[in-house]
Amino acid sequence: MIGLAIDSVLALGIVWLALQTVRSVSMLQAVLMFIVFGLLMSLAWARLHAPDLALAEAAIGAGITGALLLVTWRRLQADGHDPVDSELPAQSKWLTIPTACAAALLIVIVGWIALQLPAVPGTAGDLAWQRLGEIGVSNPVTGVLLGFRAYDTLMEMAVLLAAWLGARAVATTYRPGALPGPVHVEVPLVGALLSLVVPISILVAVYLLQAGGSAPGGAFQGGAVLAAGGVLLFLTGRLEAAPRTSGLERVGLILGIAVFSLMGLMVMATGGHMLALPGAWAIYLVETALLLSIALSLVLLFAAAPGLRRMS
Amino acid sequence: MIQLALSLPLLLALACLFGLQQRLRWLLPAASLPVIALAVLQESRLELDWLLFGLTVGGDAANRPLLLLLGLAWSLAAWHALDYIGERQRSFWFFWLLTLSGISLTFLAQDAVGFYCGYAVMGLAAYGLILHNRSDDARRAGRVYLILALVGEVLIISGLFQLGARFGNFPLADLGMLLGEPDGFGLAGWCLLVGFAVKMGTLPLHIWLPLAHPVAPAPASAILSGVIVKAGLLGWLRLLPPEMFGASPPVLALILLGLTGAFYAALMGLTRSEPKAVLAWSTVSQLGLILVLFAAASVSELERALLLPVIGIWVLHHGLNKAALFLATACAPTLTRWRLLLLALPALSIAGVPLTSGSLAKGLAKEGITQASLPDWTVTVFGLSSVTTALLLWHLLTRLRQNPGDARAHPAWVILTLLALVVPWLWAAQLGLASSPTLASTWDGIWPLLLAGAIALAWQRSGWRLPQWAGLPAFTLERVSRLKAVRPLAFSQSWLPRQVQPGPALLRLERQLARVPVVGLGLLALLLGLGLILIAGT
Amino acid sequence: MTTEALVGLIFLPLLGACATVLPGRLATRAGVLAGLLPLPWLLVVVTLAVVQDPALFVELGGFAAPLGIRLFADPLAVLMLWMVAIIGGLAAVHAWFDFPPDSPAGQSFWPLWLLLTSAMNALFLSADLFNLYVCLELVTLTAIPLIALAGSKTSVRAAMRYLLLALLASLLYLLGIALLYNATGTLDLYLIRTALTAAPPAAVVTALALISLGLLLKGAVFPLHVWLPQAHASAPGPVSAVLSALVVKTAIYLLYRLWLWSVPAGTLAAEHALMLMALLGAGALLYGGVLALLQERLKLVIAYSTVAQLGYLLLILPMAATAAWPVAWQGGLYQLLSHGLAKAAMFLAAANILHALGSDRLSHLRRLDQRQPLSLFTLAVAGVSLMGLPPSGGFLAKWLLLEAAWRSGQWWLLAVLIAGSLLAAAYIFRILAASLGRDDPTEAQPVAASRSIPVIQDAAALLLALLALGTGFAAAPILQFIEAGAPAAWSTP
Amino acid sequence: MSFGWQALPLYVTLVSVVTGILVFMLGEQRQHTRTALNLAGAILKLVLILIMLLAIQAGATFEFRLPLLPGIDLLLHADHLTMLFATLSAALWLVTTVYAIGYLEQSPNRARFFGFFSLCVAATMGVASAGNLFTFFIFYELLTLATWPLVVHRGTPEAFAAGRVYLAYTLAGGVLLLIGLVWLHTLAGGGDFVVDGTLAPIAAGNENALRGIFVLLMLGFGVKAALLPLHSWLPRAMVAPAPVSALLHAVAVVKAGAFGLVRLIQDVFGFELAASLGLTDLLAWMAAATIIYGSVLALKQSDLKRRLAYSTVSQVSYIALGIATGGVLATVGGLVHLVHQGLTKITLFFCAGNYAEAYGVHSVEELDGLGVRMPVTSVCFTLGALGMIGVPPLAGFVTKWYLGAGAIAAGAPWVIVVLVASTLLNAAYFLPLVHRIWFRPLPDTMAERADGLSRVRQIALVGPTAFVAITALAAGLLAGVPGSPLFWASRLVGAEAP
Amino acid sequence: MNPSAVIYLLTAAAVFGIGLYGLLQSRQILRQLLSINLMGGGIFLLLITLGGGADGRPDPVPQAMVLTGIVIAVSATAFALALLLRWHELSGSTELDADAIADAIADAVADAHDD
Repeated sequence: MIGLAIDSVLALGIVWLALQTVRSVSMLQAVLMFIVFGLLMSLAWARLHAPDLALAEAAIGAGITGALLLVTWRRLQADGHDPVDSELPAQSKWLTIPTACAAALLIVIVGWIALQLPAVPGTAGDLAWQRLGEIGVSNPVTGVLLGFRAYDTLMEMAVLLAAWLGARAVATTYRPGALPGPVHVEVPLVGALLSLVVPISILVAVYLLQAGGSAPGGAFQGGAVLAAGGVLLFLTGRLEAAPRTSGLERVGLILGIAVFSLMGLMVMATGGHMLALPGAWAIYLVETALLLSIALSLVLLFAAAPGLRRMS
Repeated sequence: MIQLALSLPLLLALACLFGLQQRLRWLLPAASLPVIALAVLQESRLELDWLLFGLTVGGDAANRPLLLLLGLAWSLAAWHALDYIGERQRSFWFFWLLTLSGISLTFLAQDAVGFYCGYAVMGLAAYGLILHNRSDDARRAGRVYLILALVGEVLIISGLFQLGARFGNFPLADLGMLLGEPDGFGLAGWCLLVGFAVKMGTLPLHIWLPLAHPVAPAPASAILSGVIVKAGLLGWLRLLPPEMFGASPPVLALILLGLTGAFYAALMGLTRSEPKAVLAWSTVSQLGLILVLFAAASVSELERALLLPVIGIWVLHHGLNKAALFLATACAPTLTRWRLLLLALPALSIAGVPLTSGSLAKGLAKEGITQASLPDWTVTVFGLSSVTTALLLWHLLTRLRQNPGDARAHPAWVILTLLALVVPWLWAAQLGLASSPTLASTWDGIWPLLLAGAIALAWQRSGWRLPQWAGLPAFTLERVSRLKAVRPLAFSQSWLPRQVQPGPALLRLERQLARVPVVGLGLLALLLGLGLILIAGT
Repeated sequence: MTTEALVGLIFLPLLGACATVLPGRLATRAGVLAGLLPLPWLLVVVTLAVVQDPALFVELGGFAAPLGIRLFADPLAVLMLWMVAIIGGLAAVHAWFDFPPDSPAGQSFWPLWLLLTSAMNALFLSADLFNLYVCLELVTLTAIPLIALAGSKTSVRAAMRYLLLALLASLLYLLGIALLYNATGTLDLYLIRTALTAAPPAAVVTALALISLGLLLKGAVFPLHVWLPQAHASAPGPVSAVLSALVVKTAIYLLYRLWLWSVPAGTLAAEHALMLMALLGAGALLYGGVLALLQERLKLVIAYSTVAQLGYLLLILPMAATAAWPVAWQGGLYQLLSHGLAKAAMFLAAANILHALGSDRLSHLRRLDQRQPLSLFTLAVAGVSLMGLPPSGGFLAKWLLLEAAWRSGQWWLLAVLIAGSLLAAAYIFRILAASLGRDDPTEAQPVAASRSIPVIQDAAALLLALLALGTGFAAAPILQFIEAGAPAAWSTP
Repeated sequence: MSFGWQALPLYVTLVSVVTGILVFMLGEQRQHTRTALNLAGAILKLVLILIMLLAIQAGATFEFRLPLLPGIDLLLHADHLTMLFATLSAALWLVTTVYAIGYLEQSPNRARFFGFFSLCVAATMGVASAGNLFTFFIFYELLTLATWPLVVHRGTPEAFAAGRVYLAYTLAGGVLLLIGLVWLHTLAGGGDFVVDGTLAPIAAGNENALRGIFVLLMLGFGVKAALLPLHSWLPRAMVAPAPVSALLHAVAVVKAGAFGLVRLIQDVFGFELAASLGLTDLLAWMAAATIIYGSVLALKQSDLKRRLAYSTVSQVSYIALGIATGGVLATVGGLVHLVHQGLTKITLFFCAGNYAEAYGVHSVEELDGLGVRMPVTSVCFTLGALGMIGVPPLAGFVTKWYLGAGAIAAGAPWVIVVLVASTLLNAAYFLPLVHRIWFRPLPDTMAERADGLSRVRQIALVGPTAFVAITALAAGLLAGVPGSPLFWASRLVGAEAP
Repeated sequence: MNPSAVIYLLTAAAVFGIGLYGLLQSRQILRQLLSINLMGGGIFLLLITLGGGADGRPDPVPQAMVLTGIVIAVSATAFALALLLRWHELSGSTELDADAIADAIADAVADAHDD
């Protein structure tokens, strides 16, 4: 009963925040609402027995995405005015509200029907539970991500790489040398704080990575946490945008894909199945590479710069 | 010899194209001489496989008198023309020789295609002769001639198509045999009859003749009147075998037409003052008589056999005399009294004065008509025509004296006159048809002349002048030809898309479609559509 | 060997892309060459294998579906892969000069290009609905930066609009998959068929509608085509070529897969849905054609032509329930092939013209036969195929489509096909007419002299055009190959 | 598929293609090389065709077959009909090439011109040697494509407008053809051309379908053959340079349409079947209407080339009329007109080109007295005009003779009326021209002008003109000689040589 | 049926609908991106709810899918933001569809500059 109450409150909060995100006059407010929305979502994931998602949502959905949105908002504001909707004539509501309502209704109906479906025997999920042992990890999500559906994960890394490549391409090609202005604010005690936060974020990341095998966590969550540390460093001016991507960064960016694919190819070359990782050690190895790549990509995306360098 | 007869004019015509006629001037009159040899020879035949669909040429009973006429009249006219026109006139000589080529082929051809081929070439080339002096009158006359000639030719070709469909390129001589059933002839016969009638100046298709002859140079008129018109006759003889019209009424109609033409033309001639116009009408008149002869010869095979030589003699006589008269008109100022007397010879001959070739021809003709089981009045009226002829020629002589030309004297017409006196007799003798004149025949020849003389005297005394009448609507045809052709139903092309018009509106629509909310609406609509369709199916 | 080849098709470009990111002067070159050059050879292996077995599965990681992800190769997939290899390869040859690997532009371009190649290969080989979603996203997220690489305001704007709508489309697709998975418990494209028959129709119907809608939006099907013309027209030449020839086709390809392989035949009034899509195709054909006729810029004409030509691919769908299906299928695929080749050739030629003349306005094209003869020739030859005039692949495609329409008695299809061809002829000849125009004597200064462009760029465009033409003569083996993997016709319920 | 010597029709087609491509590649500047190349290509082609001609006489068969689609082959073969058309186009290509070299001297875009010119000839050769309707269609459309650049060659708005009309008509025609082909294919498969056709066995029960197919195909071919409601592209296309008008609109394009009609009736449906379905009557009436209408419109034209164009509209339909009338004679007439009309009309167009080039003469009124100034051209023009009218012994007469006689034999005497009317109309619009040329005085303005053609151009322009005129003359004059067009046409129909 | 599941189902629907509304209604690209993320959130929620999350028998496959989806969403968002910045830099605008007609003019001008 309490659970239901929590669920209800959570749901109402989520819906309200979503509405605010869309409707608030100030863009900054909208972004902030969205960040809170992400946090509430991660609670919802937890309530829905998806702790991996809760972690990921908190770190990526709310954290990194929020930071990205904020920094973008700030950069857009460079000419001094807050882009808001209210100053502009509204788009035709009579078109959009019915559209949205119809879509929502559709989801409700179909979801309702789906909820009442008889259980289908032998779904992919059932099979995943059954054959988890073959992977060598006990967390079924990690098992799916790096075992049964490792290919998806690999392609997803390619998506991340593509996003970074794309961002770099549009950001730098036509204004070489023009880098985003400093966004950091020098505050007393920041140095001390950072000297604590960054090692912690690394530690958390490493923990999440190793915990991913059996408990909630994994490369994505860990990577996001690590990236958060990087973002902090950037925000506080410990790191700054560089006009070129350094060699190390380049290696780091592709490390995940490269290690993952080469591992898969190696297995295939030695007579196994493509992408069938040979045991837990391989999973951890791959996850480490993924984590580094994810973290680096996210930080670079946040910086909207080709590379980073230590503040001189 | 046949090769020479056919190729010499053609080669000379080609030479003219290159301006060589001055160097070859001595050959120009000689171009038509080889045909004389063909005429004199009994029979000749040559197959030209390589030409068109394969042609056969040669001389036979029907064309030999024509060939003789051609050879004599044409050579002398050419001789005259060398003086009258001069060898420098390239275009004249070109058309002259081309016409000669055409008519040679027409006369010599022994099959349908060859005949038509020559006929068409001749017909078109003669246009150049008529148009020689490029005057407005000449152009008008030329246009009328050309239109009529073309109409005639398409009629002829239509008729030939019908025959050709059945017999291919048939030998002309075999047509009667091929046709077998006389009434199997039908439309083709009428086409051919009318088609050749154009050239024969048969009423009412004669209108080009009085227009063309006065404007053409005298030598050209001479051969037009003397020779070319006879090609039509040959066409009839060749392509309209006897009995083709089955019963007698058509024959009778033809005879009536011919006689009407003979009298009408003579009367029309009396209203003209220009000597060449008078002569032209005389030709029309004479051709009417020839039509009568032809009609009589069409009654049956028998009449054809009987009258064919007569027609030949008539043609020979008329052609030579008429050519002589035309050539003489070119020498009008030089006509002294004696020369005028000499000139009276061909005129009298045409009028049928005894001892002349005219009396020979007319005598034979009347004899033939009488035997052809035609109504009696035919012969009478035929004889009466001599009166009008005589009147007309008398009118000519008086006009000639009053209409001095500007040319020099030339002996060609004199020679022709003499030939006209002698050759038909010789020809008749060769055929065994010449007979010494009897009293009856003499009287037959004399009384029309006397009657005509009386009328002429009376007329002169009375001082009455015939009204100038334009005659049958010669110029109407010309006017029709100048009418704007039927206003064509020009297909409007405005329906073709020059530029797609709704463009701007569409572009605006496209801009609207590109807006995100509109995309959303589209999505919703499609979603609903798809959903409804699918749900309807469940 | 086949497995390795299939895997190589995806992973070689992927690793090549990684290599191009790596530091070092030679890394980019090596990455590009290693990522693209072996593809045809691998394809030969795959093709030979598919000839033997027209339904080739490879289980990744050794996990059978529905648990694991399978790769699937059949003639359709192989055809698409060949198009990627040939069109992508020749476009890459063309791009080699505009984006030299050593230059900053090349550094941006080549990793994205290789990723795009890898993504398309993966997409055409994937048998898993969710994996396809990832592939679609990868395709989108590599294609859009490539558009924006042109750097112009128009291109960035077009990229932005494309991105927003593509994300929307992906979400619709994802939503559909979410429903499907729950209704069937599987994500495998080829296993789902049997599961769907048992599943409750309402969920399935909505899922199908959502997925189709997402794909229609991604495939720029009228009236959802709005993002395409500007995006394709403002992209760099080789990118335009690949976008029009391949990228939009990925969505159509998935539509085919979904409706012809996954949906149980004759159920759910599916033929009505297919009819609706065919109507959209007809609308695309006419609307795109007319708009192409109204454009003033060469690349926009070509882009709208893509909108129109995609219509053909949808037109075949309603014939799945008729006896004419085998012919229609052959026609559809041949259209896919010949349009891809021809369209890529046109875009490359247009890029050459733009490069040489500094403008691609139709009014600036006059005397093109003097200034850019090869480009004009390419346009003309490719245009012949687009118009569906013989002898060309486009003609054979149109012939097959017409025959299918006739056999199936769908007269309106016949009319649409004809109208589409005529419109195509109109806009192609409009280009050619503009190119043959002479200088306006009233104009003060004649058109500027053209810059010279590398002959290889011309050759790449021309080669594609000639291939489009050549498909007009090599149909027999290709069609025979296609036929082996044709989806079964739907028997009318 | 065999690439041996049996594939000679393919090679003959390719000769022109290769010539065209090489000409394109040579570029604008290398004039002498281009001239040599053009001539070499044309001569090589002619030689190959003559070899084929001899070989066919000796009983050889030629065939090149390439499967395109299941059940549909690209088939190039050589039968008598092929040779009739191919020889004509190859010979005239050579002549026109010489003419065009002279005509276009100093004008821009010659590489383009000659390139497309060769491609056109290639397409024509393909049309001639196509062994089935599908192949025929391919080359037929190719012809449309290759001709269009020549129509708009001058690059003027007028030229483009004409090009647009040309395309609108020909592409629409192509569409009709395509639909008809598809229909036929679904009904009967893609049969090869066989004398008397292959459709008779399936005719029962499919009469209306066959009628529909025939009408579609007939209209499709009719566009190029300029049958009545579909003709108006032709006069407009006269904005093209004279060699184009001459070869393409007198020989290649319109003949392709007419040739298609011949194939349709002779080798697809078979005359018997077409006649039994009442289709030949339809075609015959359409052709007849075209003949008259074209002639009447020609009367109205004051532009010389437009008058010639309407004359073409009229004359080309003789072919259709002959074929549709049926029977041995009329068929021979129609077929032989394919050649005769080509020779005659090309003569006229060459002459028109000569007049235009030498003295800028474009309209009928300006022809006055030109016979003196340009005797050879004028003689050729006269010959051409008379040939068109059908004056014996020129080629036109042979046609008319066979057509007329054939019509009677086939029981269609009304055709005679058409022939007669047409002959008169032909005379009405051609003879005034001849009259003007020879019998009108040269206007004073013209008299002062110096000779309009350079020596070289005179040879290059007048030479071919005279050659085709003489050929046209010979085709009529020597119609009975073995090897003449009439001889071939007769062989084709299986009739006795004349 | 689990009431929590119903609640989350409705929430998912609402969030998706709101997101869609925001996407279609907003002129600001940034807000549109927010909306797209909202829609994604809605879908993820639906996926997990349906995947039995509310019943305590979580299906790992949807969870893995959502995890992948989140990463893809952040990647796409990051790239979109970069593109937005670029657009802002080029046009000074933060909107895409300011005015359809004005767009046409702007495009034409931009084209002219491209030339």
